Amino acid sequence: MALRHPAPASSLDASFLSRIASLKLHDLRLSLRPLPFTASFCLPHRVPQGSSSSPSQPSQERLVVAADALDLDASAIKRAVLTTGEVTIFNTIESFKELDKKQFLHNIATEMCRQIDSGEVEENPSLLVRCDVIVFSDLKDYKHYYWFAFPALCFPDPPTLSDSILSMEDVMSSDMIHQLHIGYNGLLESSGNGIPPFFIVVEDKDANTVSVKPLSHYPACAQSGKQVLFGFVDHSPLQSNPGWPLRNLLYFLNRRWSLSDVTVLCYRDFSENMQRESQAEWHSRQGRRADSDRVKETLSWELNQKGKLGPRCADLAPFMDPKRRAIESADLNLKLMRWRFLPNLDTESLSHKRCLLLGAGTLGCNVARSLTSWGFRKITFVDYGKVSYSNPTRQWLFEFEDCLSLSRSDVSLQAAADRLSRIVPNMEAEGFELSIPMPGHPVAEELQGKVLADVAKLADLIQHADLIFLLTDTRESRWLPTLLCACKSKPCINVALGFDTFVVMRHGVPDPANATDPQQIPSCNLGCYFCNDVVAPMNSTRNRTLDQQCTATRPGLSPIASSIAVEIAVSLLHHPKGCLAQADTEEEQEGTDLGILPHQIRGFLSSFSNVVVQGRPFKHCTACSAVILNQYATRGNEFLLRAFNEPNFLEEASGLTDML
Amino acid sequence: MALRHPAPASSLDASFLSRIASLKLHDLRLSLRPLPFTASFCLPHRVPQGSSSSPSQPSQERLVVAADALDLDASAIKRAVLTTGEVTIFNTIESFKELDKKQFLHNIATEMCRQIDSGEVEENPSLLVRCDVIVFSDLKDYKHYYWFAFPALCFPDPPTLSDSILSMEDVMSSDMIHQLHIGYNGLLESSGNGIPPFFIVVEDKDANTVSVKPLSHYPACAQSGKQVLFGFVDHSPLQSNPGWPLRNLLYFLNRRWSLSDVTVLCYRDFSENMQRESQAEWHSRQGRRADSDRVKETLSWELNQKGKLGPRCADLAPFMDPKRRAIESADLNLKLMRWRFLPNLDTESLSHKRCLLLGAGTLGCNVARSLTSWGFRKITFVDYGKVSYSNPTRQWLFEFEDCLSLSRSDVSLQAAADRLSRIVPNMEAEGFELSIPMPGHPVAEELQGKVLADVAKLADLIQHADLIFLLTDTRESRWLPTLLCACKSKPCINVALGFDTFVVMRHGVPDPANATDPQQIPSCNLGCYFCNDVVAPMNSTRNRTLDQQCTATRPGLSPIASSIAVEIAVSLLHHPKGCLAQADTEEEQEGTDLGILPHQIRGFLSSFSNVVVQGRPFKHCTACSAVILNQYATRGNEFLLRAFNEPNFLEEASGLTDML
Amino acid sequence: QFREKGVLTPEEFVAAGDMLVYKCPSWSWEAGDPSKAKDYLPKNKQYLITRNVPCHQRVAALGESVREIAMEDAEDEEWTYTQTLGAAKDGEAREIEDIDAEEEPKSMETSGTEEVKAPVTAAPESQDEDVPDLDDLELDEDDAILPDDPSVILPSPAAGAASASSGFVKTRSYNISITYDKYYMVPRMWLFGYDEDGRPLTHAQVFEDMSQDHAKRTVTIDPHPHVPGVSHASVHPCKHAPTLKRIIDQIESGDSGRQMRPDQSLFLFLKFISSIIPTIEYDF
Amino acid sequence: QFREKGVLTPEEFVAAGDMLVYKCPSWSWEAGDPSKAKDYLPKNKQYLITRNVPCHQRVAALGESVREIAMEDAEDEEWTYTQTLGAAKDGEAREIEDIDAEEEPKSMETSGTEEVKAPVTAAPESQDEDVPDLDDLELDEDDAILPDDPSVILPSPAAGAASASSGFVKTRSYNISITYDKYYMVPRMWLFGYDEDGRPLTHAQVFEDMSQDHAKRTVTIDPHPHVPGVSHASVHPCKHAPTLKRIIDQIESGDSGRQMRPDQSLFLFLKFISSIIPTIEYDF
Ligand SMILES: [Zn+2]
Ligand SMILES: [Zn+2]
Repeated sequence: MALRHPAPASSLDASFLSRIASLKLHDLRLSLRPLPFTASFCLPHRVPQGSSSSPSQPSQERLVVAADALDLDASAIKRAVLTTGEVTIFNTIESFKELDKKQFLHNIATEMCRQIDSGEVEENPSLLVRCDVIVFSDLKDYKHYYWFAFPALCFPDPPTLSDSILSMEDVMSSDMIHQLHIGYNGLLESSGNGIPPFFIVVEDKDANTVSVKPLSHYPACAQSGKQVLFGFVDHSPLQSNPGWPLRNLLYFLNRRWSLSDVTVLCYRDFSENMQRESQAEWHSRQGRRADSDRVKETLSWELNQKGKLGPRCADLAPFMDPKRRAIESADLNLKLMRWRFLPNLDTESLSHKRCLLLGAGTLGCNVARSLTSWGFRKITFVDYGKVSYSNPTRQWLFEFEDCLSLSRSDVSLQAAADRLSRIVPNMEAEGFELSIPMPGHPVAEELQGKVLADVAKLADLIQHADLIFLLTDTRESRWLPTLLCACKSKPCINVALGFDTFVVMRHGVPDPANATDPQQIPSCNLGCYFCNDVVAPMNSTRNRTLDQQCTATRPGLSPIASSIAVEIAVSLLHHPKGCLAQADTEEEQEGTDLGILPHQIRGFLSSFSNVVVQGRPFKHCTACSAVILNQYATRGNEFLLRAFNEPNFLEEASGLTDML
Repeated sequence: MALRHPAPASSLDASFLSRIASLKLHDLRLSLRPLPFTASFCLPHRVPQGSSSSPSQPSQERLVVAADALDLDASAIKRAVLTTGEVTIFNTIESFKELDKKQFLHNIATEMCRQIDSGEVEENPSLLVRCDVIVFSDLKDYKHYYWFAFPALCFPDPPTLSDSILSMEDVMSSDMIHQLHIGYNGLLESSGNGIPPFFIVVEDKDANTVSVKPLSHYPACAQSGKQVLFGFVDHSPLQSNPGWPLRNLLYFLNRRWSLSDVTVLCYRDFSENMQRESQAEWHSRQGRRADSDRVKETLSWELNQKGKLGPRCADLAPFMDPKRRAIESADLNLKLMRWRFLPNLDTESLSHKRCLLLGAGTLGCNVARSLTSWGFRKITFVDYGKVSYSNPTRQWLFEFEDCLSLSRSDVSLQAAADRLSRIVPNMEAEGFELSIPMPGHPVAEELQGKVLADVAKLADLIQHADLIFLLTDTRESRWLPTLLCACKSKPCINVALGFDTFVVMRHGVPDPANATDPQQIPSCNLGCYFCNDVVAPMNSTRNRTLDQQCTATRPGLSPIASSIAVEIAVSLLHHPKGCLAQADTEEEQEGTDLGILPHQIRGFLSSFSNVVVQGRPFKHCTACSAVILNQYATRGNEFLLRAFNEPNFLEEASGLTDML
Repeated sequence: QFREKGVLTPEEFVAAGDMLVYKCPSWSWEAGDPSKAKDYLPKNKQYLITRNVPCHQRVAALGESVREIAMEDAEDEEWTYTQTLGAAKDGEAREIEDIDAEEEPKSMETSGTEEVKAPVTAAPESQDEDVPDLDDLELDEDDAILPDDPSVILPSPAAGAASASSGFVKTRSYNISITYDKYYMVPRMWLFGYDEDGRPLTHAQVFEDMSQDHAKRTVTIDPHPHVPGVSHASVHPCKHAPTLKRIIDQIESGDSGRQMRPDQSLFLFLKFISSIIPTIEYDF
Repeated sequence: QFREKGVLTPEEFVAAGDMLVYKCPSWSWEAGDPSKAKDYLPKNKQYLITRNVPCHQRVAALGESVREIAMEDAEDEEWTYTQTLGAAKDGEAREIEDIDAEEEPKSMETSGTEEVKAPVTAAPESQDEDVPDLDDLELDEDDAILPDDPSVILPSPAAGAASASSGFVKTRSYNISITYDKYYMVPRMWLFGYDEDGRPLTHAQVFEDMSQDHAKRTVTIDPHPHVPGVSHASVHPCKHAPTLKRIIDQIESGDSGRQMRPDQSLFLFLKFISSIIPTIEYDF
């Protein structure tokens, strides 16, 4: 009678697929390296009671691949029979399809034969119960194609059952059965790495004793002339049909020890608790010598739901928490950049950098959008009074409905931050209404308290930011932030637009390590926005016509300048020296993986050209020179108030007046 | 007894301010040229009956400035006493404030004196009842600051009333009064240009006749020795106080004709209908000779609501139709570009150009955003199947909530179009789900009908578009649109991204004027995307890994490339030759007001540099060469199907095979 | 179909408008914005307008003097017909006080016993930093231009107040226009108001002059079909036809033998509209 | 406070979990995702799980065999206590048929008289162009790898069907886990189901296995606190404590002198949960 086995079924936790997908995206990327994993045989569940009168039935034997299957240590502690295997994650559906499935299994079988021949199997019998899986994960859509194989080492002719299946009670005394259980539990206790699927039972008929030993003890026991049964932890749901691992055991016994006629004990202990009923049976087996090289793989690939040889597809999209899904999708393109082009790019770290955007107009919106694309998730807006977004066509965060919902054309900054949060849910966006005090805008006596509070708040925001973008629309509003950034050695990216020209620059900063040096100059030897000027910033808002107020610019300018600003910011963050990095020029280029890290880009839309410029710090600069920083350090708010109130104060304080 | 007049009030229709604002934005821009306008005296309304027992009161005399006040022809036909004046629209609130108000009025008075002295006034007496207004319109916020002046020509000492006011009945017989009414109506009929505010009444006591004549007849009548009364259409709400125009009449009479003691008829006919009751009174007036140069302006500037000499402010924002307001705001920045930088830019025409965007992914979103910023309002998306916008961080039209609201990660193109429409309400956005047939993607027999229908639809969309953007993510999907655009001589802007490089190019097109020339080459001698290639496009989607499918690119690339593409498109539309324009190179630059109009820009984000490139058409090009276009023209769909189905067909058809 | 359904053709609307302008010269035809002209109406007769109709009081101040007469209590409770009781005294109220010319009319305090409502101010008095302060724009007191000219009489500041001082008052005023609604085939009324100083009334302020029953239900804020740029308050025309029909029936049944003509329709229309805006009179 | 309020401390939860694992070895402790570990629970005892619990039938098929016993009709009608009548036959149903080894188990047709519900398929069978067709991924029939191996016995396709053919069946199965809810201080149950072929059940399908009274009211879909990535169906814990308290009271009043201990709480909890998901058994 031919030996037949019930087909096993894979049982893949959805969370395992999530894990796989994450691993592929973040770590494996294009690599096809197979990953070892552990699956466990599921303890059969008691058959449920149907409501009808039809007899109830056992369910299919299942191999469970849990979320922690790749964590071999976590699996090892489980009290279950374990299988090992490898998961291979393909890059394309085509390569998944075109994999030579037969060859794939043949390679596994060859490896198993090698493990048999090398003696590894008797040391670790779980090598014989392998399951392997190939996967293609459509990471964009959370669709996973997977296909399990349960590699079977088979004889060209199937083994036969030489005798009918007997119950333990028929061949052993109850005392011996008791000894068997105790011996099995002893084996189980001594093996740390899950329950061994195979073992030997040594029967001493004379002494009326039974002992349970690891498979590796067989040669010695056989030598001693004792009767040896091959034990096998059987999860088959069918009384008369042992589980599929038996096939590989028989092949092993034949190949390794040339055994062709063996007696197998199918141990069916569904509980480790001795109070619970347990079953054990034995089979008599007949086989032939397995050829060393001839392995026949039969139904080793699992059938799909239609009973065909094909993969299954799990669509996990419906199970994703929508917010999490949005967050993951948002990062997808960033992670993909690391697959091929920039393997060393630390995109993760960007999400923790705090970005401070001074100005929430057209530039602010564009910079915020670009930062979001790059994976930044902590964005703080600062603008004065209310942000007007009467113009959603230019301010790319908004829609006109936002304007409708407000009685006036203004909206609080919080709304701008909210909009940003609606792009990706893990965005941490804030808005602060803050009027940046400016030179040339004298502070009325009664407003002095408020203005100094604004200074303090701005200083605090800059102190806690990792990256500051200067996106305001007047020259003089850039002065205080420039001073504060220089003072705190914070990276400041300054963007200014003309009608069809722009400048994007990162300000040089003093090395905080040399902060005590009174004559410190920006250690990277780069100037600030004001270093080119020989007049101090003053009130430029008076008498501005509408086109000047709205800073009429060509629509293409802001997205280009903002994108460049953010690209420079990302390069800066990836440069080992950060904002202390020297500037690359067109001649001298050190740069980062991302390319050059210049000081300034000046762009000209009328000729579609950009120019890389380097500006040196100016020792009489009204914003970043040591003489100014020192006066601020010494006199603090008094210095600032004089700068706001007195028309020529900054020119005198910086030494500009003397120089001219 | 001093002569006193009730203060008049200005009554400015809100729609007049709207009209002013629009004129300023579109036409006047920075110009301070005053605009003449017409206002009309409002026929007094009957006094309403209050519910209380207090006696009811007349309302203030009003001068109405209606929406059509600037349209002098429209005003002229009105049956009302008209005043003329000028509105001056300032560019900044500062210049509005700093205007020398006294000098301003003095200049007007001087002009009025000149008009008196030149005799213009007696020909056109309405020159004597002037109102002038200065305006500053905050176009962004729909706030209008305005201030009326009613220039009064006054004697240093106010005129006095020599007698008490008499009723007509007291001095004229009812027959004469009847004649007066008939005469007045006759004058009214004969004057086309509104009701003249002043006239003369010639009384022949002997003949017991009264006749009404234009003011200009006075000298002749005076010579004849007849008694002449000066008629004045009086809108004063007060029985005993004539309206303010009388002051200027008295000044005129004194200055022009040296009259210092005149009798005035205050004609108060509130109805032109003779059946209705009417009132007429006369006053006796005493005055002195007006100095030719000494004019005293008194309360000529209207008081504001607080009774102070200050302007009023009308905030029209609450009255704007929100959609219209959104539309106007959207255009504001575009209009402002014309104030100073590009006075000749025809931004209006852009809103009528139909843009076809082939591809609605990251590039599609960016291009659509940029087009919207530039004022384009007709945008059609084409993409295949569904547009996935799992990634709102990159696809700048969307928010993650859009993804949530859909059960899958896909959204129909219509939704993309809807989103666009939410930016500005007058957007006409559409989406068509259309799979662009591609070479190397063979068409199954049963799908042939559908594919040819797609070809026909695409051809139709291109036929009706003014501008085509090629924004797909595979090479081969660009082939058919390139062919169709060349075939129809439509401007095609092609954008393609690498990881940190991009190319933006406009395809050369054959001059449709030479369409019959079989050997035609693009008349501007520019190539297409395929002109550089020596292999035909083929299926590139097979075996693409996820990073290739999602075309991993640096986040800054798409906004930059898209903005440049749209800037080039705008330049193209402004070039007199349109898409037939020669390409500007770095050496040879003709360009437009916007700058150069190149053939290609290739951008390199790693060095922040752009290169202007010119590519010549290739006579074996698989997409735009004459040999290909001719075959398509001759064999149509049969040709296309062979191109889709047969791997080497295009290379053979174009002659590439022979060449290599 | 005027008598049958209460609707008008465009031609009938023009005829009725001509009649209104003839009888009530404060009304006039307007061409409106040429780009918005309807081709089914003559170019210069696109809509009717009367300007600066004074409105002394808010509806709430009318109090008990307004009696609401429900025209019909069944089916259509949308429309109620409001009559101002004081209207009967129309003729006798035309007393205009002379004022002594020597008396300085500088007093601006309100007097009298009537309730003077605090004006709902819509002016942008907010202290936003970017909004120029109106006070800043005023001329200095010591400027050469003197604000007090003895030749000028200033108005009393508000309705019902200071009747003794100057003899004439500042009031709210309305521009009332009537357009033709093609869809409902009826006239449609539009209101745009100005406060005592000529500043536009907000829609909330306009609602103060409406019968509260209607303000929320039938008055809508819409762009004017012929005047671009500013939205107007309007009585929605969806119920006009049946209501006009009912008024016609009422009149014809009361005065047997009398038949209403379409060219009289606007008088009926104004009568009906007066129930909605009881405090202004525009039918003269 | 277990007996007073029906709530558990984290320590009591761990003790109850240890008891459950000892008595019912199909349950085990899990560590879960380390980044999601709660510090008030031992590192390796974050939550309890039992896997692959078969579920042969949909709740609707239970029909009359389910008797709902309202535990209390006042105050708290949220909870009803459902008992499967068939549960009494528990012991006697363990008959497993031998099959003739020669008999080819190829028949896949469903047989039997029971209503076989059309499976609610959640598989992505849609014909989107960009979704690879699963059929395309199957191996060709003429491939060298033969699908029919005489050594393999295939299962019957669905519950209750073809009992004669192979003797074992494919069923839906559930992973059931119990976490500790710190806020409500009660255990909380989570379900994740798989269909007969191991594909995840959609939430709509999971609802088919719930008492319909509860499916809509107390079952929510939430991210699992220890398993990232996939949301699970869960019985919301807001009413757990009062309900447990009532069960405790009932038991203690019926069996005088008996006092429930906190470490027995999970058995009570499972009993109570069984009213919500009547078709699966998990308390062994
Ligand atoms: Zn500097
Ligand atoms: Zn070409």
